[in-house]
Amino acid sequence: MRFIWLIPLLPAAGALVNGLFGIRWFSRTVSGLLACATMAGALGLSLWAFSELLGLPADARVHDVVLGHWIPPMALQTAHDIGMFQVPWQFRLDPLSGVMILVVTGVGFLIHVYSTAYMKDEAPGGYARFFSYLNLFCFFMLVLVLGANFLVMFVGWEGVGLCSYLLIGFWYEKKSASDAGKKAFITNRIGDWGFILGMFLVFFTFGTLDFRAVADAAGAMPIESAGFGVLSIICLTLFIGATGKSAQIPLHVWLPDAMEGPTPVSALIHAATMVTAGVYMVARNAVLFQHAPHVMQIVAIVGALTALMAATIGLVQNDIKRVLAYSTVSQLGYMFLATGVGAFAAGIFHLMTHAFFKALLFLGSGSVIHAMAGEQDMQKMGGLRKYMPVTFVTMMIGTLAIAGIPPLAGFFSKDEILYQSFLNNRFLWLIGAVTALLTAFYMFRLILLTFYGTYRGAPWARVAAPAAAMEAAAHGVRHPLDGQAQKDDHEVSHGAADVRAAGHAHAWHGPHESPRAMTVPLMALAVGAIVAGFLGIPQALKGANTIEHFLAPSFESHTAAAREAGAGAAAGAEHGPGAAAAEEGAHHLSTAGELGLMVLSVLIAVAGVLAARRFYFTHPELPDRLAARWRGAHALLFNKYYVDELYDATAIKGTVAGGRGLWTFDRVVIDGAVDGSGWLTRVSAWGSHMFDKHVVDGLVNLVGWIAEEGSFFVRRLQTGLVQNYALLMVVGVFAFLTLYLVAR
Amino acid sequence: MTPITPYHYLVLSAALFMLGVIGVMTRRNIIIIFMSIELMLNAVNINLAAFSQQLHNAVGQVFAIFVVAVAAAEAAIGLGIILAFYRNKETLNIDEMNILRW
Amino acid sequence: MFESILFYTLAAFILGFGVLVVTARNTVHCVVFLVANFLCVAMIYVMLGAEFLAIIQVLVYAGGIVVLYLFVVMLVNLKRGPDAAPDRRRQSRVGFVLAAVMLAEISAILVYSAARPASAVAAAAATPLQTVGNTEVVGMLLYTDYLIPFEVASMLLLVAMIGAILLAKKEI
Amino acid sequence: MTLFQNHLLSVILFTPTVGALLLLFIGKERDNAIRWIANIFGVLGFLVSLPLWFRYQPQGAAWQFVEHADWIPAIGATYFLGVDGFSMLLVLLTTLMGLIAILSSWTAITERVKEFYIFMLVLQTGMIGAFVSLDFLLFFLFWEVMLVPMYFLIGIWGGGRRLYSAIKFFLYTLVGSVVMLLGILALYFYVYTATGVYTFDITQFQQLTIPSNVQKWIFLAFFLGFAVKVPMFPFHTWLPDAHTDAPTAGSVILAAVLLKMGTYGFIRFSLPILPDASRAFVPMMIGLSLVGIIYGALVALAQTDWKRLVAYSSVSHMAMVMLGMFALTPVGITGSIVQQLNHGISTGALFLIVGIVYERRHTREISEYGGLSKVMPIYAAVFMIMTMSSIGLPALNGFIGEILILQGVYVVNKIWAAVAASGIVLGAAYMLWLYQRTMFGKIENPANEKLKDLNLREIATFAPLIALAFWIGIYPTPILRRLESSVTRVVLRVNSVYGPAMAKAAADCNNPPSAAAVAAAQANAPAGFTIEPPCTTEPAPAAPPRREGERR
Repeated sequence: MRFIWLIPLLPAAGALVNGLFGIRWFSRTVSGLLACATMAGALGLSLWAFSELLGLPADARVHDVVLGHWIPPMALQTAHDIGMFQVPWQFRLDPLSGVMILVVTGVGFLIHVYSTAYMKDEAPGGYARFFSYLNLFCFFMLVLVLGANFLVMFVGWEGVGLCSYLLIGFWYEKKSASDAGKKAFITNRIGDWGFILGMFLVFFTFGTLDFRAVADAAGAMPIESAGFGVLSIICLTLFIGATGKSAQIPLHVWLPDAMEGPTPVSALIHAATMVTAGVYMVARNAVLFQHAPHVMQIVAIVGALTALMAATIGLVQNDIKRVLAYSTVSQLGYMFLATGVGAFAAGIFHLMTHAFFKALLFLGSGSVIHAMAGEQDMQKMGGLRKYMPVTFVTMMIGTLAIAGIPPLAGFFSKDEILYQSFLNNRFLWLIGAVTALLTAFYMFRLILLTFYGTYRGAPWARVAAPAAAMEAAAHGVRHPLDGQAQKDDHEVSHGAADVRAAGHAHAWHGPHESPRAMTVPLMALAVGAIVAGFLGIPQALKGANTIEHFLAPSFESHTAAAREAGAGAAAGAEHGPGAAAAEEGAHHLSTAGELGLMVLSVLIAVAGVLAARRFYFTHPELPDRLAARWRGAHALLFNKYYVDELYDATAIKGTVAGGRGLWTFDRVVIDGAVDGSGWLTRVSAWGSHMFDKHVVDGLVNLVGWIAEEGSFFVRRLQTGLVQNYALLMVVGVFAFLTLYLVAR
Repeated sequence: MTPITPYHYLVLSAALFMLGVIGVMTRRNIIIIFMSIELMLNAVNINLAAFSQQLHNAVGQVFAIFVVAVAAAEAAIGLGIILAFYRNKETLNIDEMNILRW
Repeated sequence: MFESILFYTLAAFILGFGVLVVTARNTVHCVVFLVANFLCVAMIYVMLGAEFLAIIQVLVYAGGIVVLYLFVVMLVNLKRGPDAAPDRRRQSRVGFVLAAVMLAEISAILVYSAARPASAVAAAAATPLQTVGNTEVVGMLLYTDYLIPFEVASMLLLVAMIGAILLAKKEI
Repeated sequence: MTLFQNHLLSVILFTPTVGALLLLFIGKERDNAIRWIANIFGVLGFLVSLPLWFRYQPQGAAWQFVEHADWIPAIGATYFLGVDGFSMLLVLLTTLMGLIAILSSWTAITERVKEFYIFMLVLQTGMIGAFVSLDFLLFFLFWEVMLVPMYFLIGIWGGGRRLYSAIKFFLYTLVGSVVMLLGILALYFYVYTATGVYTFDITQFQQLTIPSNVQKWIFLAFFLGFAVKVPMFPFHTWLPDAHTDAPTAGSVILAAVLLKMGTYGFIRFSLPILPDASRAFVPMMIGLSLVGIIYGALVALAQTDWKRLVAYSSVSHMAMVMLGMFALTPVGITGSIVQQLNHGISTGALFLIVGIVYERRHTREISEYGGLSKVMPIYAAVFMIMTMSSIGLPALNGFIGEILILQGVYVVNKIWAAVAASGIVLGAAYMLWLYQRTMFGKIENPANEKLKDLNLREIATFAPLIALAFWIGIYPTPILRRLESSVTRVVLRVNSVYGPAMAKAAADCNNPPSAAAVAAAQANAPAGFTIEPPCTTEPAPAAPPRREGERR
């Protein structure tokens, strides 16, 4: 385990090599292989490290690696005394980060493999660039989850934001893509503003930035149930950071736009890993949050509202990726709901299962889009079941999982969340349940619109004309490296967001199953979506809820006293002072009650599925009638509650207008003052010049004039004749002699 | 007849000097003006020699020798200038050496 | 007595040649009169006991400088007479008168002082004449007390020589 | 070699001058020979300054590489050179940026080549001189020496309203420095009345106790001189003009080094010499800095001229530097210094980046560009790295500076830090918008279709900057260690709260951790990494070297 620092560094090396050399010189195969190999290596190392972690006793599953100083110690005032501000390059492997690295490297590896086929039509340079970014992303994500203190985590935190920016704007020639990237980055930065302020307050309060030390110190502090104390402020600011990264209200606006990126990117970054960083961060600081119950409440409410809002928007979207994007936002809301009610393990559990099925769904949708040559509008699909069976089956598994149909993964994790929120707050549970209903509905809407019914898309040439094929081939030969240009053609012809390369535009033979490199990851993820849930079978179902017990040490403070207390008690029954607090607040339900809730949530899911079937399969005219009847509501949902418009009209326009206004101010007032003083100087210079010329110089000239006029006579003496001068000399001598004679 | 005293020599020298002055002031030929200057220098030398004899001190003669040296230098330079001037102006008239005027 | 006769004769020659130098029309004549004048002055030096100075006078003045004048006179070879166009602003008559008056004044001063000789002059006159030769005395002085002025004078001559060459050369 | 050993600073200082003198003897029309010689002297100037880095002892004396000689004994002015960690880093920055600026001008300057390089080299001497002078009069001399070549660089080789900008730059700075000179003289005569010695020795000034009302007036005088140079809001308007109209090399030097003169002045003179006044003026300084951060960023958002945008970003970043400095905490001041280096690196690089396309297209209007990523991929990558460095992405240099500054400020006042941190958001906004407008999208302007990507020489100008950006971002410890003693000295003067803590750290330093602890730490460390002992803090600063033989 001393080599866990190699886990992030392997993808970094891949990114570096691909970025420096690949873009120029590597073929597609080489750069794809390189990227996949580094990810495979990282996955292998992660598995090894994880197995070693499992081999340790349950309460000692922590391993730290310090690479050296990042910021050496410097004296700095803290709340209590003068402490030392110092940040080491330190990585920490504990159960929480162990789960996360497996998710990141596992899903990441599959998506890398998938991308080798998906991005095949990119030019080699773009291909290498894509894999370089993707690898870089994995590096930063791994740094994020392995970082042992806030600042190292922040490296990953910002780094994944950068990669997200780069990958969303991967097809940078499209304005919408680069706009979306910029929007994502800046929105994230607003969240980061909160994050760093929280981080500063953490240092100011605790004198350290190390997660473990902070948790231990916070664990010793009283729970701030009465009001907003310092811990609450820390948690609130950190949560602002989390809302930015995990697309929660009010900073959720960037995630749907982020679908401008290639689909594997959406799967990896905007579904499985990066967007869950906020959840991870909250879970990482579980002890802090447990000591700030009011903030926990806020987290839960924000999460629930986000889940509900995104789900309602998802109901009416027609873009397949947008539906999934809102679904992601909604599921992230679930995770925050879980953390907000104190069920950190459930949140992480859902994070993990979600990573599997949402990545699966995205990749499946990518496969569909691939098959439809870039088409993303579900209205123009339908009946694809028979063309692409593997994609259909795997996506169906994913959909069932997200809808919460047992025994798939989503059922266990979602049910755990609902159960925990029921314990905490019935109203939140209600929102969660409604969201579950909506989720099942819109997901099956997606499946039904896409795979069932009749094909509604563009027609295709059933038999490719040989001439067209030859022309395409010739085109390919003529512009072997000109992927971008061909893509442009394609984009024009389809107007879709996820544009694919030219091959399809010229020789599209209709929807078809995707190549092996794409279907195999789909199948692998489908397996994950099925079995991942078994890690957390609740005790009510005679399960062990393995993952909760495994993760528990990461959510407790580890002061020596607490650890001893924890070791003595039965596993999970009594946590450290921090975790205990959350437990104490909750009232346990009987096993029967828990089972009842479970049945209820299954029923809800089934109800959603059936409703979707009625609306989009048996009575396809219903949605339009409803939309017509509730036109206002439909427009509101379709336009995403006009949040984008609101932000654009206030914050963005306001800032830009403020900038313009200040620039005018700068030019007119401040620079005006400078130029004005320059002008004043020049005016006074002119004035004194005039004074000088006419008065002072006038006097001088007067003297000169007098002298000149007076000397006009005297100058006659200056005849220029040497002898005249001699004569004058003699006159002088004569005068002296005469004087001598007279005076003596 | 009174014996010859230094005063005789001084009167002689004064007269010679005044001759030189008259020459300088009345002649227009630069060469002659120069020669008048030589006369004046000789007058001075007579003066020096007379005082040397009266005071029994040879320093006066030493000075006279220096005067001779300076006169030689002056003659050399002055005549050089005359030549240069003549080459430019084709004349030796001092009245035409008047470009120094105001 | 002999001394008086000699002095007056020489004085007359000196002044006579001086007048001729100043008044002669022909430049060459001027030069010749100048030589005569110089020779007479040299004899005055001999009378004053300054033999070395007399030799110098003959050698340098009469032999060197005057020859220089002659050369220049030959070289310039005037085509139009310098006195052709007198400048009326020169007032040479005033100079003439002025010189005469000044001579009178100086003579008056001298006569006046001769009537009442200063004591210092009288005291100096009382001391005996030099016992060694005149040339030796002058040489001693020149090469001991007045060595530096002597060297400076030689520098001056050198500079004058170079300057004269530079000035007289047609093209440098 | 002893000359090199004992007079290292003089060698560094005058190497560019020698180059300039040598250039005087090269024929005007032999452009390539001139370029070669100038570049060689640029490299040489950098090489001779490198020993500073290696031979500087972080735990050593306060002032190192000291040189001392009489200059004007009658008024007590001396030729007194020496560096501490802070000025050493700035000297290195100067020599490096000078080298890069000279290298970047190879094809950009085609007229009056000889004069251009001579001015560049003279400018370099001026800048180095200001950083290494420990005599206030000598400092002022070099301070003014910098002005003249810069004036000509802008006025002759600039573009746009270059004469207006050059004169504005010159006069503005001159007004500031004249007032500063008044301050210097006031200090000088005050020291004379207090001690009876005429001296300009900065090391002595830094130990004086001056009545606080006197301090305030001198502080204000210094403030005007330095604030114009930084430039702080509202004295900043010369900067966008000068930057915009200067030639690329001029902008680079201006941004990378000249602006640091102001902040250097504050840290070297205002804080340690006038501690009471510095404390008293904290609200004003912080207020102006906060306004500057937000204001600069917002105005940058409104720019349509590429260079002007970067110039306004400079205003914002330098305000950040001032903010950290006047937090008066060790972390804040360290961050402020690091951020000065960062600003030199990233803004210098950004100006180089503008210069590259300006040389090819002769326009700076952002709307003229777009889609350059496609034709200039390497350029786009470099620009991306420097954009990220400028907006403070972690693991790049800008982050270290910003985080130290903000953390240093936060412990003093949370609101200040919150406001300043919002400047980072705006920073991302204007930089990314700029990047999008220039690099992304389709090429719509046909003039951009044939643009050439970076050539080897241009890559060579960027390579050191990129390497430095990553180095400072990932492993800033060597730099921070070299800064410790300087920062400690300043903080002890101005903020005595930290006295005991620093003394304790020094004590810890003398009692190294037990062998067992070290072994335990080492056991956890991965192979190939060594755990450094926690002792890095400099002991209480040693008294500056007294001058032998006090002269009147």
